[in-house]
Amino acid sequence: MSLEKPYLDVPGTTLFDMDQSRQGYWLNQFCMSLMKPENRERFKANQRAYVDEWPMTEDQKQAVLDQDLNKAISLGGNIYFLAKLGSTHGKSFQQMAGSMTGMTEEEYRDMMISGGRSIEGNRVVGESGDAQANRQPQGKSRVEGKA
Amino acid sequence: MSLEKPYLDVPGTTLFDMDQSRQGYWLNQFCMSLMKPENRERFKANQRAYVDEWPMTEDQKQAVLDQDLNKAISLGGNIYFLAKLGSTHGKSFQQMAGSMTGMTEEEYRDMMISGGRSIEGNRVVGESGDAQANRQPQGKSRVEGKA
Amino acid sequence: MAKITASVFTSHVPAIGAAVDLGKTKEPYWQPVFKGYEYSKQWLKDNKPDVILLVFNDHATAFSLEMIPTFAVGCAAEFAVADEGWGPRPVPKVIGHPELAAHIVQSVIQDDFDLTIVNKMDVDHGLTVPLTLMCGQPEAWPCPVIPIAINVVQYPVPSGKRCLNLGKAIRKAVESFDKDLNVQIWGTGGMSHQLQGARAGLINKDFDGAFMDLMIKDPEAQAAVPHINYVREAGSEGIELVMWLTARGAMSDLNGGPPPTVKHRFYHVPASNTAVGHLILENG
Amino acid sequence: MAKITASVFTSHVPAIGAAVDLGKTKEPYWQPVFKGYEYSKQWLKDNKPDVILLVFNDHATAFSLEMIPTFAVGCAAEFAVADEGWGPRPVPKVIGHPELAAHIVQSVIQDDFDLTIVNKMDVDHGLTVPLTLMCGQPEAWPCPVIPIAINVVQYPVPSGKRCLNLGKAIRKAVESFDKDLNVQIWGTGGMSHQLQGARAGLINKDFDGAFMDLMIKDPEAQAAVPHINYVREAGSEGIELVMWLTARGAMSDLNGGPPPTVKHRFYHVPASNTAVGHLILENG
Ligand SMILES: [Fe+3]
Ligand SMILES: [Fe+3]
Repeated sequence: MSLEKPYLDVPGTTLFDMDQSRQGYWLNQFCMSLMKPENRERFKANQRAYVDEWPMTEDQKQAVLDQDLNKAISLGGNIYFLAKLGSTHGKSFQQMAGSMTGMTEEEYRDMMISGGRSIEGNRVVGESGDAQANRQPQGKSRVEGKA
Repeated sequence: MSLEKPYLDVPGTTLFDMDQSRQGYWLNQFCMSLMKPENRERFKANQRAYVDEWPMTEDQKQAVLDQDLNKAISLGGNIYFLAKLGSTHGKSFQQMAGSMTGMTEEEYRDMMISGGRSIEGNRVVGESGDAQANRQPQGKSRVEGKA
Repeated sequence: MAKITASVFTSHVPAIGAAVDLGKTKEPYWQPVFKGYEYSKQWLKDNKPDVILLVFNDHATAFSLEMIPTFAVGCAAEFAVADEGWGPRPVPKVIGHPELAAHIVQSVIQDDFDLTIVNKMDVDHGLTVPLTLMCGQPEAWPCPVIPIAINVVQYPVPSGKRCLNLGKAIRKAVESFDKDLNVQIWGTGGMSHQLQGARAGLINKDFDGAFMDLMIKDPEAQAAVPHINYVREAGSEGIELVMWLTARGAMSDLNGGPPPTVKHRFYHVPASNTAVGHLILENG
Repeated sequence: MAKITASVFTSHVPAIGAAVDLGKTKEPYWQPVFKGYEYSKQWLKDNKPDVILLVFNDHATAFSLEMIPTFAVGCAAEFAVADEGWGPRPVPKVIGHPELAAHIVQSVIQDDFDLTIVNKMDVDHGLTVPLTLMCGQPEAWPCPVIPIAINVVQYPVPSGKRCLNLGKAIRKAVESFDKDLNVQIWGTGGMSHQLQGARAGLINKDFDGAFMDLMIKDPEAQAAVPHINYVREAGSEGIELVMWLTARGAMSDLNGGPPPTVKHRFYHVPASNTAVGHLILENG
């Protein structure tokens, strides 16, 4: 596509541009429907049946059912829309954000209390910061995965 | 109010500015509801009951029930919204426009075929054209009224 | 590279759509109107665009009083034909061009126009009547259409100058799109008409003629005309004419190119309450 | 004549609202955040405005993907508190100021900003959390509020320069309103934060500090910074900071007046995922 995208070299980051938005239209509109209490109840009662009411791709539906926010974002989801899915499941914004890093809730919270993730090494793809692709997932899960 | 209104001296004309729009908000939103076939049916079945569902003033409701478009416009209505009321009653735009002049449908149609209403005398309040307040209503109804 | 090759200007009177839909085009009342578009239909066949940018206004159809965008660009894959109170017109649905629309939106917003991005919009007579006039009654419209809606219903409406400059920004956007596309831009609405009050039925042929002259020769001069002149001279609904300036602003001569060629000019009174005006300009 | 007397800048983190609503403000985690606003609450009592113009962004609450306005001005008599998925916050509804809002809309659109007029909008944490931080938990908010929503969610978003210039146009509009009103303008959002992907949790204190310095001393320089710098340096959601520029653009010094007085400055990490920044500037 012909949109200029100077932001593609920012590591671990997907901007919600017009291409993402087009791909994720129904995924995000599904999330909007969860702003109504009656829809949240219906969704929680039978998630598969509820997502099947929406013209999402199967991958998008699976990302919703798995609460896999990274996957959902790669398929056109935006965090402010996806937050409605998280809140339906009783998740805070901090729990949602943390879930995308591979860290445990405690690890992520501790990182924030210690001043947050450093910008050093995380500005451009190919540097050596903790948000770079070759250092995922982060936290204990990584150590355990490697062990 | 503090909006500048250089258009107040145009005869027989009400611009749909922010003040008109605020006054006519529910009148116009009521009209929008008539874009749905089921609402048109409900309205036609019991007009009074239907208008009572809306927080309009009694004057606005009466203008709706009377299909008095001039009155409705003076109370904040806009012609494109009011057109939904007209179409619900099976009226064309020409019938609606004509109804605001006092002319019969035939008189108004003939005026249009002859080239429409002249601009001469109708630019500014106080000139002598046929749209000036002292020459209302127009057409036979005026002649008969005077006779 | 995409390129705007021509602009089409036309009234979009709802009664014209009804006349076609109800098979009344041969009636003496309507014959002269449709005769004025015979050339145009052939011209469009001979100059078939890949995409049409269609500048129009919503008439309290897709936009209620809840949200009123000054400039809105339709970015969806398709747009349904609206039910304006008589049931939807029996015409094809409108297919959009999401890629070009996204590109225009990105370029024009970065050029300091504060667009509203629209992904759901039922389109009313303002958009479908020009298609009917130029295409007749096909099974499908000849190409994708990007709807560009300008608010001319709720005051304050944008100035003529702003509408012209929007056209210039659109042209810049189109020319930076990386696919080869033949793009037309259509400006619709007007001519003189008033649909309300004791002055309903106003027609001002002199104003309309002078407007069309300036649209051809000196659109910058026309763009400087304030709203009150349209309202006073061309009727309260004559303000729709500012939308012609957006299409005109996208032509080459306002961006350093040669003057456009006038392929067709037509004017007739009346269609219902309204004067009908029509122009086709090709870039030189 | 109405007059903008001061500007307030603050983050609008949803977790801050939740902390107040759930009575957690004395917890060690939250204490430092609310301590930073103690001065501000007293200041607002001592400098009670007649109207607040509150610049914020909707977070996929009132605006779905159906329609995304770049700039929207709330002209309604009142605005309900939104249910963002947890039920509405237990805070007072927001009372608007339709007369001043209409005046601003008329002036600013005629000044070539292509606003969307909004008459129905449920307001989310972007608008209510700043009110909570500055007012605590009153029965009713201290004065009417005009919501001014800027799109920073769907790219393309407006440039920092455009946001600053919107502030200038708003100031001009307010000063031409014929009633005596003490008006404050609040810019909200930020500071550095990222809510998505492997880089979630990013905080850049150096960027935030430099941003606040320039907001005080040289907002025109900050307005020239392109989006990509915010995204790269302050996180994908750090782009919200451009909204501070709109409030800053409405201050006197950018329109020939003396520099503003810094009444208060505060910065703290973290609130949930986010750095909290806060400034109060009074016109000199
Ligand atoms: Fe029209
Ligand atoms: Fe925010």
